[in-house]
Amino acid sequence: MTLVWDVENASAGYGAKQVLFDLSLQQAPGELVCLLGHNGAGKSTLLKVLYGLLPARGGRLSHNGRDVTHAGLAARLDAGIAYMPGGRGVFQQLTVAENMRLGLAAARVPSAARDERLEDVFALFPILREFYGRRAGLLSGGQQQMLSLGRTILSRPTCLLLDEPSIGLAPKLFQDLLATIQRMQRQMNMAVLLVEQNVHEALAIADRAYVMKAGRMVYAGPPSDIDDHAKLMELY
Amino acid sequence: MVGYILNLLILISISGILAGSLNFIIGYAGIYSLAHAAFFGIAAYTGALIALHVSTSLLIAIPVAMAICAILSLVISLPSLRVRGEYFVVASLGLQMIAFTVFSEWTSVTGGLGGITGVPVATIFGFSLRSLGSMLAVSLACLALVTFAIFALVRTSFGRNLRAIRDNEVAAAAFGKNVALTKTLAVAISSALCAVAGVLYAFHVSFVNPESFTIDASVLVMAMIIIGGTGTVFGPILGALIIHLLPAGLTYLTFLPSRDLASLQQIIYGAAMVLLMIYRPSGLIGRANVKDTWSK
Amino acid sequence: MSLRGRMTAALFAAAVAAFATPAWAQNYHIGALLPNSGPMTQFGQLFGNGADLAADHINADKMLSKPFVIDHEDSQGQPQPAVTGMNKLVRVNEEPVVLTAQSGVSKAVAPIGEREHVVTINGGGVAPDLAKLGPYFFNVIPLVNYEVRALVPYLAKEKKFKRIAIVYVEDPLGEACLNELKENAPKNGMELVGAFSVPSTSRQFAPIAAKVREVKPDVVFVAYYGQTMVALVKQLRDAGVDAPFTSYSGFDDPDLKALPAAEGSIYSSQKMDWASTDPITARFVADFKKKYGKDPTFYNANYYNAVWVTAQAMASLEKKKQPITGENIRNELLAIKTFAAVGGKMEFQPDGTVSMPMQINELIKGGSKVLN
Amino acid sequence: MLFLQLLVDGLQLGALYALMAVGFAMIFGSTRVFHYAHGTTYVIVGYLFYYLAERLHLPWWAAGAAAAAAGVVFGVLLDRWMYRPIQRDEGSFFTVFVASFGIAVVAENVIIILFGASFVSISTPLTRVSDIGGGIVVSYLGMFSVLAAALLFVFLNWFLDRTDVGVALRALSENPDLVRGFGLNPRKLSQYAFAIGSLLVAPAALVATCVTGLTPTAGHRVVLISIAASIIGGIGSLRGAGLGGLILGLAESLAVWKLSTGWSEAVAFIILFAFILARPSGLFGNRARV
Repeated sequence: MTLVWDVENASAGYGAKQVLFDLSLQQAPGELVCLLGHNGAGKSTLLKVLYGLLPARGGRLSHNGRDVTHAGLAARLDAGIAYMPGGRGVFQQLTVAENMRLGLAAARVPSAARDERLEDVFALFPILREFYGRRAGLLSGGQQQMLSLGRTILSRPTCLLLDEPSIGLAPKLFQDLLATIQRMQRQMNMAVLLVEQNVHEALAIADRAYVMKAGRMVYAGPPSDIDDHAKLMELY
Repeated sequence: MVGYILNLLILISISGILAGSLNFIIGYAGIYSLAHAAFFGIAAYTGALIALHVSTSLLIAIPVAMAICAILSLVISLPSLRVRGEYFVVASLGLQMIAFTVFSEWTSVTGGLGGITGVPVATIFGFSLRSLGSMLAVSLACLALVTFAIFALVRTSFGRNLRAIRDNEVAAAAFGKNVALTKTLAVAISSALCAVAGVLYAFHVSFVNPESFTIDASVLVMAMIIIGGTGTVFGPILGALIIHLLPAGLTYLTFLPSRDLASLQQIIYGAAMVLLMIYRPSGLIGRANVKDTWSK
Repeated sequence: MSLRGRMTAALFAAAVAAFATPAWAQNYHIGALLPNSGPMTQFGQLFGNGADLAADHINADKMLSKPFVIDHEDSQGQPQPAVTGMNKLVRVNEEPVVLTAQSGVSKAVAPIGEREHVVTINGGGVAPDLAKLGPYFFNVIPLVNYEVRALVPYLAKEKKFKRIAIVYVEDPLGEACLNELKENAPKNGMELVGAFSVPSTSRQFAPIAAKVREVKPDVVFVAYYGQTMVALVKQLRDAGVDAPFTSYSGFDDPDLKALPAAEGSIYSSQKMDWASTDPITARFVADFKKKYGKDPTFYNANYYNAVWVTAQAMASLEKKKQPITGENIRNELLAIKTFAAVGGKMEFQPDGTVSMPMQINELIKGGSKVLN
Repeated sequence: MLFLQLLVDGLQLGALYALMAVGFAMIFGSTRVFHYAHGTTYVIVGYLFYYLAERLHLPWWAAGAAAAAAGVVFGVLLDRWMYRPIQRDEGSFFTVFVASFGIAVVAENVIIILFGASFVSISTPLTRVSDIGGGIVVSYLGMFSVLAAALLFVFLNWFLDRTDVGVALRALSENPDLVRGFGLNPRKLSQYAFAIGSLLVAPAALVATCVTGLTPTAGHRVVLISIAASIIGGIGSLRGAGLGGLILGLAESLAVWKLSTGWSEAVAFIILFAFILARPSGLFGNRARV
């Protein structure tokens, strides 16, 4: 079986500061993997390296059997990788429609196919159809996250990188969002790599889990093994 | 011959003061002002008017000009400091434009485009600075004093606050630093130090008119510290040296066609600015790792 | 290399460069501090051409015992570069005489000339405040006051203009024109119907044109200089100002002569009869055409004259076996007082200005003709 | 009557100012490049137009189109070969600015060597005014200025609202990092910004070559006006920059209605100063982001 991600000994950093050290990570197709760790452990950095926002300084990234270590953003989008940034993931000054349009443009979806893609997203997030013409900055935090996630799947990715979708969400809304993510993963057979702070909720839906500490992998295995406070604390 | 070198050295000292005072806010506080020539001009006019109507003593002209520049900088910079980063640059550029208009239109005080002529020779403790040597000695002393003042200032807690603001304004504010007050003070100090250069300039050239205080002058000072290296004590002085020696040196390249010599000079000078910015943006003696503090 | 090492090296390089100048003693030198770059470049070339031609003639005539050389420095038309250039000419090259131009530059360098006893000669600026720049400052061009006084009666009597408006730059030159007009127009039975100042940085004159049209003048005096005057004339004409233009000698500008909008304009200048048989003028005109392939202008002639009278003073000093210093040249210029020069006799006043007869010209297609 | 005439003149001037300012604001807003050489683009377009039309006697439309195209190429090449390398290594806003200024100095002096320092202008009867009734006079080129500005603004509106690139450029001005997060290439986008921004300065350059004449140093003023208009309109707002330009043009013209003509330039700066003091974020500006 070809792995969606096969990362070997990746390292990366900003300027003189190294953030990731000799990381390895594997993900199977359709698998929901969650990536845990403290703030500053390097989880978001790893997602950026996978998506191509930050170059890997060492190691090898293999996606669906192809070496993408030095591939550009566009090539990775074409390969089916999509990324939902942490924090504010939508353009506040643009309308919902315009945010979606940029998602379609980035994925180079021809105009004839655009309506169909939009319908897919509306099916998952009906609220976006309702607020289609509204400025994204006027949406609530939860709605903005839905827009951000909806935008991400416009390219019909086979591999989704999610950076803390829970930020700014009330617990109830977050539960809903996770449910949606899980549904998407099942329906579209997407591999999802989820970076999360809400450990228990994330572990509940994950097929497998990784834990990072200070830029290194300290655990890889089934979520059930670490879904226990004491064990997790040990790793953290 | 000696006179020529002395004259050049005086101009370099004055530019060194100017560049040093600008470096104080750019290099240590991260405030990119393009209005420095405006304050230089205000000081030069103040110096010229005091010399003509009150006293030729540098010990009177310099403190008065420093006070006026500091006060004006407070009035003008307070609202501008409300905007940050690039926005401040643009706002300061606007101030520079206005200052030039005032210099050239407020004829009753500034003499308009004709300027103020016949500024008398400066004196200090009653000693006349008629000779270039004595003028140079005073200019160098001022340069040393200003440089030392900046050197000392950035090592106080005020200086540390400035650098904290430069590196991360939000964090500095979160730590309870009064960002607006610190920045305003920094601009006032910088303007006051710049006034020293303005007064010396007015006395040395003995002629003041608006054309010396244009946006080009502001950019030239900026170029000095960028070429020399921001946030360093001697970078601005080195930059002033280079900017003055480059055109002076070029005039000795006699093989260049004379008709276009002036234009060629400017071309070399402009190209040098471009190439330096591309290949050595931290300046000739800049900090080794400027990335963290310079990038947005 | 340490910082101090670098700075020492740079200084040393500058000093070497500065000292590596040719031996000066073999030649006589004077300096020319003209706008060779910047917005006044066009004039800098006019000035320089005239001066260079005079040097050619002086050497050809062997007027002096040593070759005569003019060292050019660029003033950029601005005070600060001018002061630097002046210092170089005066303190490095030790020139006894420096040619200059324009009010701003002249005012900036005159104090240096006075301090160092260097004769400074202006042949281009006509602002009245150039008369007050000290004992070492000479003008070989009549200042604008004299021009307006000669021009206004002609406009009133010969052209029968009744209503005159002025568009002027806010500087000593523009204000002098305005004041002379205020005084002289009523004396000659003309009414000054409007005075419109132009900020020195402005390039957009349509609003001024609207104001000028509003006062319906018979003739419009433009008191400006350089390229901006060209733009001003063109834009006023384009924007519907149909009255003829009139101006001072600054109008004698090749760009204006090439400008259709300026055709028919009347302007004053010092008297200059190019067709004169006077040998100095005839030789100047012929050789100028030969050397530069075009007709000379007043400016060429003025700088020719500036150099010419300087060399005469030097020759006279040589004869008297006196050293060629700025101080001696100054005294000699005032002692000789009257010179035969291009365009006729030139007489220095004790204040360093020159009085010359005036003439009125009209711009015609591609050139100018003398009206009186 | 005078007022109406001044209003008409001010509109023509303001239309061109608006275009220059929007071009500058577009580049500054979406790329954060303080494009001082915007004025150089103006000068290059103008001189090339002059050279092609007046010296090579090309038909005016061909000369104008070629000159405008050259301006676009100049802007894009500067972005690619100068601003990008600097921003990649250093990212300093000011380094970019100084380099841009250096380019302006170089270009200015190359033009002086090639064409001389004095005015060049194209003589055309189109600059002569004719009476459109009531003593109000307008030239064909004046009408062209207003028309060109109107058409370009309609185009710009359409482009920014209805095309992928236009929307992406607005996104770029809001948050360049997020643009990459979306998988778009900010570098490519910034080339579009430079192309369009440079194109917008072309009409002003073409008209100026005929109406006011052109000097190698004219570029500085273009930048000053653009910056002033951007401040008045609010930095980051294209609509604001356009309106700012229009206000400056109108103010420059209308100032002489009651005041002495000497005030026409200063009034623009006084408005600018008032904005800096009272409303530094301009008409439409967001408060500066941290």
